[in-house]
Amino acid sequence: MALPKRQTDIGPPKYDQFIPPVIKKNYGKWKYHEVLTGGTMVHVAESGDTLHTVRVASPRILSTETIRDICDMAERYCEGYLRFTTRNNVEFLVSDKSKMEPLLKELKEKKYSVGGIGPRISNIVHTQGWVHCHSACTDASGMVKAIMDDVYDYFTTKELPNKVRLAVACCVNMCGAVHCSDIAVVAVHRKVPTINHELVTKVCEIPTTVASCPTSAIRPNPKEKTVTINEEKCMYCGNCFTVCPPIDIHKPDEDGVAIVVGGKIGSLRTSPKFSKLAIPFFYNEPPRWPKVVAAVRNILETYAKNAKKHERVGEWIERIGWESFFKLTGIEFTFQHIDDFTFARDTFRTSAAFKY
Amino acid sequence: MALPKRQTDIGPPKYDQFIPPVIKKNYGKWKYHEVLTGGTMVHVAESGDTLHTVRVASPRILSTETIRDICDMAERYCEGYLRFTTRNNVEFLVSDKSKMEPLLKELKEKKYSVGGIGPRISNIVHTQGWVHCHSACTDASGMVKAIMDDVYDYFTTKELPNKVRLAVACCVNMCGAVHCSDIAVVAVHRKVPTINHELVTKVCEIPTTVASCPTSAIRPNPKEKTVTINEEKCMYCGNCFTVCPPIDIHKPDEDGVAIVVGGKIGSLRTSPKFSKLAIPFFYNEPPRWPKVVAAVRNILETYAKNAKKHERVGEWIERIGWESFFKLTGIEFTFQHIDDFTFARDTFRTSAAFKY
Amino acid sequence: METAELQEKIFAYMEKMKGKKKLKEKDVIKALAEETTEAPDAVKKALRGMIDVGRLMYSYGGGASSVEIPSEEYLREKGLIK
Amino acid sequence: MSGKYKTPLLDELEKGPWPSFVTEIKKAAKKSPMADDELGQLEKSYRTKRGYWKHGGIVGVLGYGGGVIGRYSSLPEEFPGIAHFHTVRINQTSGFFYTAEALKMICDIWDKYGSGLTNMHGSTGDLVLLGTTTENLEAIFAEYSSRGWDLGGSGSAMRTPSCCVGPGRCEWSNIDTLDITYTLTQEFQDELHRPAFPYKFKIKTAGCAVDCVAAIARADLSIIGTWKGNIQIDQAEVKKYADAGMNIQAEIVEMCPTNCMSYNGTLKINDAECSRCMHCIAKMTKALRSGKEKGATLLVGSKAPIVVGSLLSWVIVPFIKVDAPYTELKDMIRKMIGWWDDTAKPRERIGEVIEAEGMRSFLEAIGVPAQPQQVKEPRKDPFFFWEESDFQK
Amino acid sequence: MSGKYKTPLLDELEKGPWPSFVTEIKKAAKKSPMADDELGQLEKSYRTKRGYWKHGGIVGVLGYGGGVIGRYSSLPEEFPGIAHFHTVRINQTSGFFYTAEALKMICDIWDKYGSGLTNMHGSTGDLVLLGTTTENLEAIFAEYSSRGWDLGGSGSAMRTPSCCVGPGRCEWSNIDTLDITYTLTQEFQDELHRPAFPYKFKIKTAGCAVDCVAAIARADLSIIGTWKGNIQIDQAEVKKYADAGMNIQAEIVEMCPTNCMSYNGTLKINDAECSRCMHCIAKMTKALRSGKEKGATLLVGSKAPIVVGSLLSWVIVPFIKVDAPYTELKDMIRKMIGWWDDTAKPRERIGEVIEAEGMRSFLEAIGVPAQPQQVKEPRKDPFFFWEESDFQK
Ligand code: SRM
Ligand code: SRM
Ligand code: SRM
Ligand code: SRM
Ligand code: SF4
Ligand code: SF4
Ligand code: SF4
Ligand code: SF4
Ligand code: SF4
Ligand code: SF4
Ligand code: SF4
Ligand code: SF4
Repeated sequence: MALPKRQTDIGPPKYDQFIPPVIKKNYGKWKYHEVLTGGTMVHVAESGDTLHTVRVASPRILSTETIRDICDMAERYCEGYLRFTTRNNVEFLVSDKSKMEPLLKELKEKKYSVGGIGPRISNIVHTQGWVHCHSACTDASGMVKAIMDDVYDYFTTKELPNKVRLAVACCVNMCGAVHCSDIAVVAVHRKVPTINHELVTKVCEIPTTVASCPTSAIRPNPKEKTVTINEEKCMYCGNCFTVCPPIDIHKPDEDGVAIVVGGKIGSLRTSPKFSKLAIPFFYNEPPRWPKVVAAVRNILETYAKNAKKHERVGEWIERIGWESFFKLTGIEFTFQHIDDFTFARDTFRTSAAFKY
Repeated sequence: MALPKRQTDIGPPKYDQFIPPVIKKNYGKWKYHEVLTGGTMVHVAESGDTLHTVRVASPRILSTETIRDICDMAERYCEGYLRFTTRNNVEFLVSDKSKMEPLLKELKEKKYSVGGIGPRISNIVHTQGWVHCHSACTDASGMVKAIMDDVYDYFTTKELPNKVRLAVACCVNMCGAVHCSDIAVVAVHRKVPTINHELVTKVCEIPTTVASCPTSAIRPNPKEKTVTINEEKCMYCGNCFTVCPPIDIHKPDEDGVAIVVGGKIGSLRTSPKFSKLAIPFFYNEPPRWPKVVAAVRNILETYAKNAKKHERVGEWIERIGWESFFKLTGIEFTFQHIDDFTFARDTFRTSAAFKY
Repeated sequence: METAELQEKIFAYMEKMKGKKKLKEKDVIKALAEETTEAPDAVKKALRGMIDVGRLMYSYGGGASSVEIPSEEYLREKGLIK
Repeated sequence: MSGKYKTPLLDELEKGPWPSFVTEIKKAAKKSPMADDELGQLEKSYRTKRGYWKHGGIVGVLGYGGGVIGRYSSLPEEFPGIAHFHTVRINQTSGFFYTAEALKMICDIWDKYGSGLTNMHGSTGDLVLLGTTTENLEAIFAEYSSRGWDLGGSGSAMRTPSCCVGPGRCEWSNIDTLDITYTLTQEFQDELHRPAFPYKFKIKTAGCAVDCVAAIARADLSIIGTWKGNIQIDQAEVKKYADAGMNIQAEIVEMCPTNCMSYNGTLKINDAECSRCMHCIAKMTKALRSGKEKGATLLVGSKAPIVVGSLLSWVIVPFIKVDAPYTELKDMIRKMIGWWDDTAKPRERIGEVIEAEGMRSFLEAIGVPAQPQQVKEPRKDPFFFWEESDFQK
Repeated sequence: MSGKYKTPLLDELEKGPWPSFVTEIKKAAKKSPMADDELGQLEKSYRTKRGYWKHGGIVGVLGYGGGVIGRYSSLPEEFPGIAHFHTVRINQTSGFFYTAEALKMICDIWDKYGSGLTNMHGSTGDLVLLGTTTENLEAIFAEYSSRGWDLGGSGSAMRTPSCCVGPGRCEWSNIDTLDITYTLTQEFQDELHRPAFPYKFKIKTAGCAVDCVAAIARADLSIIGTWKGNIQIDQAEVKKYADAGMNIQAEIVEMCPTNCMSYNGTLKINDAECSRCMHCIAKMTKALRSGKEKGATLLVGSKAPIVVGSLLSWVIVPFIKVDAPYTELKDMIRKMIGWWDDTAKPRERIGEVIEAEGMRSFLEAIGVPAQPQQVKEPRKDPFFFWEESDFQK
């Protein structure tokens, strides 16, 4: 069968074809919203019109079969309109309030998870992992599933002091926004990569490879047309592997994940914050990473118990001080916690006032 | 006349020979103090004993004649006991309360300045300047005199929200603690140094000279046994001049001073802070640097008018935000204010929330 | 090794290095400890003996201190030669 | 054809209430041998604790330099179905709005040429189609593009811009995030499809400082809506919040970062001191509305930690008007990219270059003056540069 | 012999209420031609806006490597009196306590050999004698040392330790600053007089976190007194402050950085949360006293901005007991210096070396474990090192 004629540089279709009439009418004229349940809310326009939203969890990896099922429901209850969120949930856009009940009923029957709205946990931002990425040092989707199963109540119903944004990065490239998450898991290597010199000579550009190393650990070996790594300096970032795959960073038995906490994105109350190291290492324990899951829950619950209303994890920690965070969570403080990267200096304590 | 026999490695005499009996008796057993006037206070011991202190301004450069005069007064009113403070004031240690009045009277007659205690300005920390240092890019003593004459009331009587620590550094070596002062003046060069190549060859170690440059602006010129400076990179710190004097950094018509603000030392309330750039440049205008004096007063009075009680300059600025500091003081913000040194990154604003 | 002998070796080393490199006390101690297999502390003591009598001296320049063979001017000033 | 593999480890991840990606892969595997081999290889990864993917090989569609990520199993004999397993990035709609009809069309084509697996969505924003072969790429492109859908970005290029839902469904949006994103995506078609930059360049647009698209953390250019003028207060609604049990003093007034609010029955705001942080508005949405003059703050430079450490975007233009046709915004972006392109070493992001060259160089190139809003605090060390132009003043 | 020079510019600086250094120089100039030439050269500096000093030339006393700063006029023909104008640094007493008798003796000798000008005191702490010639140095040293006064430090050596007045006259001192300073000065006599370090090393001791000697900003080792245990509250005195008009809520409770205080007639402190910042104690000295178990925090690394930018000292040992004979403290200092001496390049201060080598290397060398008190916050980027020893755990 002949292919249709390709077009180039047309960009995406314009959004206005995909927004329901109630949005078109009230575009930019919303007045307020109300959170109705853990997974539903209503937006009220200046005109008085309302738009109900039902948010449904997604594993982000979706089969066409599931997408079709979702579309079918959108057709039944939303005149075919739906959207996805920036955290990869599905949102049913219900213009006709009376459709809410039957939609929620069908979702319940089909075991879709409704939630993620308000001061709760929403979907975990994560990326490819072993499912698709050559750089992965853990699996993202599996870890996400294991954690979300465990904190599920906080997605559907239970409230927290404020939203808690979780993320999983399957390597230090951090394709999500792990570096600014309330609680996040980031996969890390702990050993200097092994070099397949023959292949390096064949497939790698030596200057690019040398330049790729943030700590200047890589030196060229022009005689052998390969490179060497200064073990003292290597911090296992894997950047060399990205530009030159024969430098193998993967060590299944020594790879694993770290947990970072206290990041945020929004400028509400306090400035956006980077996440900081809480726990430097757990071994990969597929399929369910029980220790990681327990550690996330411990931090989450310590936060839930101690933070003030509206305080994000990072705001809570900064109020009580990191020394108290380690005490309250019972997490051990190690040499790995002390920064030794470019900005280490600014993390050292320069005050005689601190808590024991 | 034969010299007495020298001794080595004896260290300083032990302090206990110099403290008055009331201190010996109540050593480490003071209970509280009360500030009586801008320049007098009383310390009360657990035993009930009291020690009165009269603090007197000093230009730090003291002739032996003046020291003798001070000593004479100490003998008359303090059984010979006196001390100097860490900011170079003189303190008369009065054990017998009845001596206070006559001491103050004599001081007044002799035009000594009593003050510096409590929420006021005390002596300006400063160092050698043109009086003695080869590195000086301004005179410290003269600037101090000019500023203190102007803010004199704040030394003797008038109160401020809290102590205001002033400092003057006669070059970026900063032999005082200018880098953590409420308001400070630091002398800066603005032009790349001129090199006397012949002399460089004679008196300088090339590798040390090259290494001395913080921005790697200096390259060796091995052929001519001298060095060259990359003008783009030089930030006029003068460090090369310190290790190799034939690299002359002094440009009398382009040298001058900058004003930095908001530093503090103590850990009370907020952590110690570095001072930050407020005004990048004033020409040297000896003998009285009128523009510098006016600028210091402007900052001081804006602080006095706007800060809360107990707030230090830096605490006040951080509460209102630097953007408000520049607005309230009417100081112009320039490219020089934006950091481009090692830690520039941490000074860039990473939040959508700021004041206009 | 006798202190005097060690001191001669130190002096010889200082002469050899003269004008080549500014030596910190530590550089001298290290070099001689290596050369003579004497303990660093012994070298330090011998060195100090030499400095105390003006055979060697401390110098300062470019922000850092070093050890040097004294100039005649210095010795004269200290009354060690006429 | 599915079920070739026993997957005891992955099966564990079908248990529990959260939707299972394993179930999704199994669903696709019912129809696609590629998806089935994906499942098999993934089970192996779970057993051995390592991935089995290679990159390398140049894949793409004719004339474009991006939009497809080439990926190959390193065990092609064991898992022949995924010997090739490339992803195709399709430009999403602004705000991720779809109709069922459009999505089903996308699914139909994908079932025909690919594994039947997707990512809704990729982290940059694209609709990601997960797993196809080199030979199918041109067909896929023809099918989608003929129906009005183009490829997204990859490589050293402009990447697909993305945004929050904005005026589509949010009462706080100060700017038309959807339209800005659509317009910029169209404006930079060439830059998106033909990688000519030193490295990637990402644009994200949020309607307000809440930043629901994480623009400030993961976009070379972060456009964030804001306002000038006073926050509008509806005191009757304030009272309702109080009546409903909100502790306005503790939850609002004391959490205001600038301490510019006070409350005793009526709520007062000293707007001159307000930093427009959005806290009070977000927590009392019925009572408070932002000021009337709308615009955006432009921030530049955020990125992930490799190589120099994570960056958040830096305020460059504190306030700019952004109304259609966005001429000023487009010009500004072209100036930014122009400077970066001229100055960067390969694989250097714009934030890294600004840091290396100094903020001044960048600001002068784009014609923006120094302003206190650009910094948290002025420099500390007295080592600052002067240029000849400064002496002429 | 004074009055050789007309000094119209400097004369301006004799006007006004603040004591004038010009007057001091003139006083000295009445007796000393050196001081008079100093005056003349200074007037010239005021006219031409530049200094006329050279360093270079080796000056000092036999056997010592420091304590004298060699200084020469670069205009010796014009100002022959200051052709040599060296400073002599005399070790001050702990806390700068003197008797008139001792000071007069110091003056007498100085009038005999020098310019009659002094700095009371130098910024490091020494009693600085300003201006003498090379040939007088041995005599000056013999005169002072025979009377019990030794030289201070200069060059790549331990510098004269210094401290706040502490238990001598301050109710807040947690440690014996005077005795610690005296003891350490004695302990490090060799290091002080014979420069064997990579660069200078300064020690300053403050009795509490108020830090009246600026230890945290200008000492390689900052020793700051602190306590464990509860702040002792005298409620009757609290009441008196309130009665006298202090707004305890605003001035104390709300300014407490840890929010661990509350007040409603009685003052309460949740001591577990207190960071011992000293604010409340300083502002209510009659009502509050620090906890009973005394000790110090050791911080390391502060210095002026050249070369890597200003540093404040970093917490290394959060709490250490410091009681005479200070064995533990001395050992700790020797370990710190030892590591630095082994590791530093020439002219590298200890703080710079810690930064370059990483905190771990330093902590391991001195046998101090990692503790959250050492950091403001843990690292952010996920690039951290592992050592073999970590795997054995
Ligand atoms: C749908 C979505 C935008 C989109 O274009 O897709 C969205 C929608 C809304 N956000 Fe958001 N936010 C969305 C991602 C974000 C993000 C980005 C992210 O998570 O990566 C953030 C930044 C998080 C951070 O700071 O780290 C975000 C921080 C907020 C906040 C700030 C919470 C705080 O106090 O720190 C609010 C205000 C609030 O909750 O009071 C908010 C409020 C809202 C409101 C109420 C805005 C409105 O009036 O419509 C929307 C529904 C609230 C809800 O879900 O609870 N939204 N929101 C995103 C939903 C993601 C999801 O599936 O869960
Ligand atoms: C005498 C002296 C110590 C010495 O050993 O010489 C001293 C003595 C006292 N200081 Fe100080 N401080 C002295 C230098 C300092 C310094 C160091 C400096 O200026 O370089 C600081 C740190 C400044 C900073 O943080 O930048 C300092 C910050 C304080 C503070 C903290 C003020 C604040 O709230 O930030 C207090 C507490 C107070 O005033 O409430 C204090 C309190 C005191 C008390 C009340 C302590 C006491 O109970 O005896 C003493 C008299 C107070 C006064 O002068 O107002 N002293 N004081 C120093 C006098 C210098 C002078 O001549 O003016
Ligand atoms: C597909 C996606 C993850 C996902 O599952 O969603 C992704 C996948 C990859 N990213 Fe990414 N990045 C993706 C969004 C991001 C983001 C988030 C964003 O754009 O908002 C980031 C952080 C923000 C940033 O740009 O810094 C991100 C930071 C990186 C980096 C680090 C770049 C840096 O400058 O630090 C790399 C490394 C590189 O470029 O060599 C990288 C590289 C990669 C590569 C191409 C790895 C490689 O070298 O081949 C991954 C291909 C995986 C695969 O198997 O398909 N990816 N990557 C995202 C793109 C989908 C889309 O188009 O929508
Ligand atoms: C005399 C004194 C200033 C004063 O008037 O009080 C002084 C004077 C000099 N200092 Fe200083 N420093 C003096 C205390 C300081 C301090 C403050 C302190 O010790 O508390 C500092 C800042 C703290 C620090 O150590 O970082 C200080 C930081 C410097 C520096 C920068 C060192 C650095 O690592 O950044 C230099 C440059 C150098 O060493 O080459 C320096 C160099 C100098 C030299 C030796 C300049 C030179 O290269 O020849 C000055 C000799 C001036 C002269 O004409 O006598 N001086 N110097 C102070 C010593 C008197 C004393 O012994 O009591
Ligand atoms: S974070 Fe790393 S492993 Fe995960 S998708 Fe991005 S590049 Fe691949
Ligand atoms: S893993 Fe990172 S640090 Fe180690 S050699 Fe490779 S690029 Fe350098
Ligand atoms: S600050 Fe500079 S000019 Fe002033 S005394 Fe110190 S080194 Fe000399
Ligand atoms: S003045 Fe400073 S920056 Fe310039 S060349 Fe000399 S050492 Fe380098
Ligand atoms: S960023 Fe602001 S405008 Fe956009 S969805 Fe979030 S709250 Fe609404
Ligand atoms: S927007 Fe933020 S800064 Fe402005 S009044 Fe509200 S809470 Fe305060
Ligand atoms: S530092 Fe503390 S103990 Fe020392 S004088 Fe100041 S307030 Fe008193
Ligand atoms: S010492 Fe500081 S932290 Fe402790 S109670 Fe007092 S004010 Fe609060």
